[in-house]
Amino acid sequence: MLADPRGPDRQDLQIKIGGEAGYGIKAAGQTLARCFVHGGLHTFDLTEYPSLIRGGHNAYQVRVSPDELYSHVLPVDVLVALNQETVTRHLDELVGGGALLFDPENVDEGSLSARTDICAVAVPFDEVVKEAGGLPVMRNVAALGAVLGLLGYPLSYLEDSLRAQFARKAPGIAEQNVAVAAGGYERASRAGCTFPVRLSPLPDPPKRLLVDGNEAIGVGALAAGLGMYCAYPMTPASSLLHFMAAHEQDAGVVVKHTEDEIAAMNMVVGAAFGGARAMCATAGGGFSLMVEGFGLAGASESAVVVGVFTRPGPATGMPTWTEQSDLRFVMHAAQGEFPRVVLAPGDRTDAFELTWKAFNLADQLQTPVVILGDTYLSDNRESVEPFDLAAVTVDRGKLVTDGPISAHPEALAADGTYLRYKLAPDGVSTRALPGVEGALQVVNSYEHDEYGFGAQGEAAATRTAQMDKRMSKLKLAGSLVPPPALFGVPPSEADISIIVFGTTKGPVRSAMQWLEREGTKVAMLQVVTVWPFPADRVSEFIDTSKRTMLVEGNHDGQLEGLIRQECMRSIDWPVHRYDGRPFSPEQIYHTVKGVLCSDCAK
Amino acid sequence: MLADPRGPDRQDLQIKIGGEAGYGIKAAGQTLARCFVHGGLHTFDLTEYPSLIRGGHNAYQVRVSPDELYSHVLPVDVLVALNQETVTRHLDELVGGGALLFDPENVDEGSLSARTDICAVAVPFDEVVKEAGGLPVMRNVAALGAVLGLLGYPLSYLEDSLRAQFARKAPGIAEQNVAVAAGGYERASRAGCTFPVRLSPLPDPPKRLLVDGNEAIGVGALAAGLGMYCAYPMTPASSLLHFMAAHEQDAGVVVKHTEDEIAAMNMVVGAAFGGARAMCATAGGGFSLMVEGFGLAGASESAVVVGVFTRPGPATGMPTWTEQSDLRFVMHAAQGEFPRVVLAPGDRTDAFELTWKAFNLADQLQTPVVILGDTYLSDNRESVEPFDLAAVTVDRGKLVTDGPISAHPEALAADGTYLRYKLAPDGVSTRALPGVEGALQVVNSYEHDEYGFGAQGEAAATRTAQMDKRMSKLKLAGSLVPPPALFGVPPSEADISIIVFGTTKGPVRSAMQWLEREGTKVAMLQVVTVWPFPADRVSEFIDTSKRTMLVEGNHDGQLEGLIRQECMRSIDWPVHRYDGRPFSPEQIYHTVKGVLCSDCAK
Amino acid sequence: MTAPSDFETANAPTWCPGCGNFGMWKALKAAYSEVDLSLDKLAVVWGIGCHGNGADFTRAQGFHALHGRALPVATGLALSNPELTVVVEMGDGDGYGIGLGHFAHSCRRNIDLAVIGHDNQIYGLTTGQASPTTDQHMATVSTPSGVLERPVNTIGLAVAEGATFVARGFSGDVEHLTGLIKEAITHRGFAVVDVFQPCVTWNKLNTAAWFRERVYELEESGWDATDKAAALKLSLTTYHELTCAPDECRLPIGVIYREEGLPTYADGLPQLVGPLWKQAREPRDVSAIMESLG
Amino acid sequence: MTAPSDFETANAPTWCPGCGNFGMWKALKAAYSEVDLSLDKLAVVWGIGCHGNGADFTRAQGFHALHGRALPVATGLALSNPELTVVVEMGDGDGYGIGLGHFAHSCRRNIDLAVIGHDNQIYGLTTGQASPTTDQHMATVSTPSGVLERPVNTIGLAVAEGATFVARGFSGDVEHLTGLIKEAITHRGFAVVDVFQPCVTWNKLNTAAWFRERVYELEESGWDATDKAAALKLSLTTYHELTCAPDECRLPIGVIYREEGLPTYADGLPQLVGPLWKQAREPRDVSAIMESLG
Ligand SMILES: Cc1ncc(C[n+]2csc(CCOP(=O)(O)OP(=O)(O)O)c2C)c(N)n1
Ligand SMILES: Cc1ncc(C[n+]2csc(CCOP(=O)(O)OP(=O)(O)O)c2C)c(N)n1
Ligand code: SF4
Ligand code: SF4
Ligand SMILES: [Mg+2]
Ligand SMILES: [Mg+2]
Repeated sequence: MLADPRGPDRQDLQIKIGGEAGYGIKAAGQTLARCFVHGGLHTFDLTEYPSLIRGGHNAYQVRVSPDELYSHVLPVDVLVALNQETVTRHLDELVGGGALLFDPENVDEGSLSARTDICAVAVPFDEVVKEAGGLPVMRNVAALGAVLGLLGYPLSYLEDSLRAQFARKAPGIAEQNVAVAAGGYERASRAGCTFPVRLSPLPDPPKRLLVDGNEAIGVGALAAGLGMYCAYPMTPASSLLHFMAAHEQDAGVVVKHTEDEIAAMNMVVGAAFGGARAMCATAGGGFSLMVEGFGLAGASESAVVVGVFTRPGPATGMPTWTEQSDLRFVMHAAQGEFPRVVLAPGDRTDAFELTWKAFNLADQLQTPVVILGDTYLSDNRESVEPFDLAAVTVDRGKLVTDGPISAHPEALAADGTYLRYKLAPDGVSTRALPGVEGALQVVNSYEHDEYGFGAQGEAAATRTAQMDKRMSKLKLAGSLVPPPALFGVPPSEADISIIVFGTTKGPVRSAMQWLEREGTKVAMLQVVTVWPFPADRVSEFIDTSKRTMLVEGNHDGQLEGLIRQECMRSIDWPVHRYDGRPFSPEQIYHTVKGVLCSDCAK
Repeated sequence: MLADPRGPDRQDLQIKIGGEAGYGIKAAGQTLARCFVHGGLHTFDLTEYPSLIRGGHNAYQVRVSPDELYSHVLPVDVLVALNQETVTRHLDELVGGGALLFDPENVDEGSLSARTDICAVAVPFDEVVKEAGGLPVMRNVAALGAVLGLLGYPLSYLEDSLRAQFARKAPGIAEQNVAVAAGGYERASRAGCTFPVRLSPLPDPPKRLLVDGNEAIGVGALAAGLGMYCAYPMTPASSLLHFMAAHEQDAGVVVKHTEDEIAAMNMVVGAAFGGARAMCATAGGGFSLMVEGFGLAGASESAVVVGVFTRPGPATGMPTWTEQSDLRFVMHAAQGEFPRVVLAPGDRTDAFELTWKAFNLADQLQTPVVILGDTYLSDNRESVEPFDLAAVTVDRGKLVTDGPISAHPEALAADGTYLRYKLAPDGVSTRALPGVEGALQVVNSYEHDEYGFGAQGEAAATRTAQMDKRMSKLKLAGSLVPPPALFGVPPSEADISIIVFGTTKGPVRSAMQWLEREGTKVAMLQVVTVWPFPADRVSEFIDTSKRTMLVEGNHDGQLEGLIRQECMRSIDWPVHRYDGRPFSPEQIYHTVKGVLCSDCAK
Repeated sequence: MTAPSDFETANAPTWCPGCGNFGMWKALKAAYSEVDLSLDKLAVVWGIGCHGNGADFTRAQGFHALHGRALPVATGLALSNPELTVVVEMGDGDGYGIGLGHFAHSCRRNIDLAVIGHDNQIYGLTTGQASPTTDQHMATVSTPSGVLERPVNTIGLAVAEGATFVARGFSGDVEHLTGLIKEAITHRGFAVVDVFQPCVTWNKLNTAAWFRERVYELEESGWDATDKAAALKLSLTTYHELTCAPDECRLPIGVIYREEGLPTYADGLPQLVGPLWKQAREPRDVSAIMESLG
Repeated sequence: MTAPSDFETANAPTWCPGCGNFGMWKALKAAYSEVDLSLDKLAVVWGIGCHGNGADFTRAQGFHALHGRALPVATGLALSNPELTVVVEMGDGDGYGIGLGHFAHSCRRNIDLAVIGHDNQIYGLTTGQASPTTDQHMATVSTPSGVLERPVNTIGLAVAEGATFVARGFSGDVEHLTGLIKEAITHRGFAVVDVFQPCVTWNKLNTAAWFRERVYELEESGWDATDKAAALKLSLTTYHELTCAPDECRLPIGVIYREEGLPTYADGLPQLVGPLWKQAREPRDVSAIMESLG
């Protein structure tokens, strides 16, 4: 077993709760994270579950630290086994000196005998529940109480959380839960396990959010003035639909669970035509069905935002796991050529920011903007500073919403006819909404002339003019999109320079903390806007680097291919992963160490 | 106006017939071509029509020569104007010394006055029809007779063709047509226009085919043992559906016009599971809807052949025109990663050969194979040597069609269980059809284990093993697929080296004839298999070239990007076209001349 | 007051002479003008097919969408701005073939749309393949041995799936058709008018003359359009067979089913208080929503 | 002679305890064994959903297809080898939602398939969103203010579009359901059995107890399953509303419509003389076809 890069002075601690699918493991883990965040600590969650409602195994991890966290880690410091399978699967992950909380009714103590190096604490959860006068479903609450008891973390955070959760609906139930939690706390606190890390709430905890990627995207979209959200459920995008639906009334958004993804995409195009800020989101499989409508958005110059959250493919693949294998797919999806923007958030704060910006870009460019995420982003919660709502702007580009079109002479032909697709140096025509007086138009899926007529679009000159008009938006896009983000030292000073896109950012940042502590200098470039590709910036990064590494969660090296294509530069050390699991910071740490070790010939 | 590169000694001649859509222009042109081919001459047709049934303008060109032809040319030597619009649109295209056949009833003679350099022949087609006792619809036949009369080409070829066409259905009608043709012939032969080129039938004409790309693909697929063809009509793929449907009974193929392209793709996957050689074909827009099912074929390891015939996009685009803009789309279509083969025929003979080979590749690799064509290939007829049917082979790869599976121990687990997805060094498992005794299986869209079970596919090791198994087929594919084809001189001897894929081959070959005649040495590399990409061969071609040019019918430089990505080499002179029109050999000829001219600094 | 010609662009229709689309075009313009729709507020969404070429001829807020996808586009549009009148024109291949799923689901939705089906029982634009409403056994280029499927029962499907206004028209009877289209536009909810629209070029069977011999007006027969079970039963006679003789084969035209007073889809959206672009004039205050996360 | 257990793999079902899929699973195995299907020749195609997890549990020639696309895969399979018995299992979201177009068109086709709908009126696998058969007004995570659409009338749609065997089953009555599945398998043509399959986890309304209070067996009421108009009318009572009280809301189970003796789709294909792999044992002689080109 490789050494734990967190080292002996580590400030962080990871807790894992495992049990049968369908028994609220995820909810329990989230409650635990909430207790820490309310105490001013940082958390990073990781959920693992099969594509089954029950009968499978679920696990939820919470990493917690007084310092900022960027990802999960591999080792587990506290393992909570609600069933035998948790022990079978995860006991190995427990660090030496770690603690196991288990229910002796469900777990065979014999199966623990190999781990004499851990502190195994038996807590009969059902008994705790019964003693406290709770209901059988409160077993997980007993376990949560026990975790806090074990860690010596004040129970009050859990009590508050339970009360907040149940207070409105069922105050009686809240108090039963509190009693059960206290019972678990008390049993475990007596166990006397000692930990290298002691977690204490801060005296004056800052207000932080505990959000997953879909919530961050949801808040970003709502802040941007989203008017219509259409989706067909698909893991890991479904929870964004639930989020939107939950807020349809208070935010005033039309949310439509459509009959399929084809309808979702086309409806969003229709809503954008009507003037709404409109968005749909799905996983790669649903996007497969959106491809034709996505092209419609391109041809018709519709301002739409499309979330594509990757899970491992091909086809149904591994619905609840993660991957970064849809990059080239979203870049090249749909017949023909049209401009598109692809933004790849690396964490939840990125997700919020890039989402509201995506709406501005879609309106400014009148073309589809993709937010390319993945399961690691969508599903896992992270504690973050409250989003900077004050920074949000709404820029609808060249849009006429009301009044007579005659007030906008730049949009008219010499004879006063409104021209929806009027040629313009930057490729963007003035867009008048239906209902604007005198602004008749044909928004067209066919090639078309400036008015929008299809038959006229077949003339070679008209076609070329409209293609050039549309494609020239990519140049404008280049000046509007978020640039790549540099982390760590400048590449010229770095021992190794790492390029990433999307959520690989987190594990690399975690690894960088450890590497920097050991004196290894690392530069990381996050390609935030994947298309149009920031070729100059990436080329410069590579050219000023000693050695380059590229970390991406796919088989083919999709970003690598793009760098070769756009920058004509190769990467020294490409690193891939495609088993459905996210990169761990340990994998990156050890790979970097391997690359840099004196006896490794390049 | 640029000089006509065909030069004064040219042996070829191009005839264009124009008239209103819906009045059989295309059929007339095809009959004309048939007359020449039956006389042992070579022809190359080009059809131009809008996406309308009537009310638009149609034009059909036949280029004819005693020498082999690879493409159309721009200038027209004989223009047949069935209406005024033909004159308005096409009179300019007529070469000096060329002939115009027109109907004075429909065409204003004043509109011809600018062209004193042509031989304008008035033939009142309706009158000719009436005189011969024909029906009004036979107007085009009168025009065809007139063309042959003008050229002094024996009328008998047209008579035979008309008789063959109508003999079975209506012998009376056949003779009326013959009389009408004779009337037209007689009128025009009196006109006494002289041509630089004199077309005579060969005394002992070889048997040649006159086929368009879809017919060539159809014959290739039938020869390969196609069992099921599913499609939803879409220009320019529709005629392949019609071809298959016309032969469903005599060839014994199940042909299904499905409710949409989603059904077509999934049905083909189902048919492949059942053991049929199965194919679907569509344009890029239909392929957009097939994307998810295409990924299913990849995940389930289904041996299917998919034709994607590009027309200009995005979206509905320009339905009846041509483009090469779906290359990256088919390469990256569908979520996740899986092996695929993309073959790009350059002409009709390629189309035949690559199609039957596609079926072998699909079976040998158990993965989808794309035939990437375009409108220029699908719609236009070319005279070609009869296809080499004797060369066709059927190789179904590791397929067990009947008998007990126990006779195939290599396909079984240690306990005798059949393993559909058994790991194999070349990535290809033995595939047993449903019905094979004892060979139970789950063919799965989920990631799966060797048997095919989905839940087991979620284990990291199983996933990685199955991904590696599937992706390793690309290596095997590399050894099976058709290599690039070299034309002209070797690149080291060439003044210019041109890279193409698909139908750009033809115009470049035509241009090469002219350039070679003038002493310019040209090497052309046709990338026949676009994926897996023949990086070594292309790199070598580039490295041994003096200067490189790449000719592709799209905006973005899709093949160019692929070369940059796979070969890390750039192209000196990329040439693009995206106005829906095919490349003309003249464009290529003049571009090459421009590049090579002494005062052009690179 | 708008005139029918106000709804015409400068482009002359390119349909084949004699095409049933001309009659429909006339009826549509007449209906628009008689309902007195404002050009600015009339939005028309087309699918792809010969019918869709109408996008070039119609002066309105037009959207020429994808083949089979007019309904979702129209749905998004209608929900994005409740002030618009949204009409959908679709083909039989388009709306009842590739787009049948959207059609059936839209029927359930009672969204306020007027849906006009150009039902020529053939794929016109792609040169004469069988459509989902082509008569069983008819030979076409894609089905030379005859269509093996039964045709889609469009009326039955619309009624069964909950459409609240279902009618059948005939392009050869422009006045009657104009009336149906007007009713469809003014009906609150999802209104379908499926129109027999002879294709003179590819469908040599179901010609205008053929229909003229067979259609009868329901209004004249005292039909009760509020009886759902009866409408379903009648739907079994609203499509026909290859061999159907004029006297045995009576094809009803008129309003087959009508259900008034039901809430529309938009009625169920209290948040839809006006055009949605008004939601995006400035950033929305999401502080409360954001603060609830944690 | 096969036993029900012959159709089981070593994988234990992972459905939630109490899920209606268990009853369906029992009925399916019983039907397979009672019809005495050979394991080698029984092909089962699943869509994606909880129901589709049956692919891991069922010993047969299995194809776990895409969400909503089981029918086209099954159609291709059935036509590629007429010697197979092909069963389709699909979910309500799967088969009547995203796949509704295929379902309706398949009904028209009379292809020889037995289609079993796991109709739990909810999206099970994706955690409880509204399905196309969810009762109107029911609140779910995707429709917290209640479903605004009417549910799909699956039975009415199947009958209207030409399915030749249409039945409704209930997973809580395994014996009755077994009989329906047997009939569907042995029926020549397109047979649909839509099954009420309570989802204990996400659909707290339409529970087994709820159905038990409401279902009645058509067989016992002397139902004439050959009357198409009557079947359409009955279809209006085969789906229900949120508030439906046990006594007003009687839900028929049994065979609702049956049309025997019609040619199947394959009957219309004289070229389909056996499994199509036999066509591809060696190159086909296409010289005559090739020579006709020119
Ligand atoms: C996805 C897709 N598939 C196929 C086509 C080609 N296509 C255009 S129109 C049409 C059918 C037209 O038939 P119908 O809808 O009945 O309209 P009509 O021409 O008869 O008015 C087809 C198949 C397309 N545009 N898009
Ligand atoms: C194209 C596509 N969209 C979405 C999904 C996600 N998905 C999987 S199962 C399912 C719905 C399941 O509901 P249902 O069909 O009723 O089956 P049940 O789980 O209730 O048996 C969805 C939306 C998918 N697999 N593919
Ligand atoms: S092809 Fe048919 S439907 Fe199309 S315009 Fe001509 S007559 Fe009308
Ligand atoms: S979620 Fe519902 S349908 Fe799925 S297994 Fe559980 S009870 Fe059954
Ligand atoms: Mg039609
Ligand atoms: Mg369901």
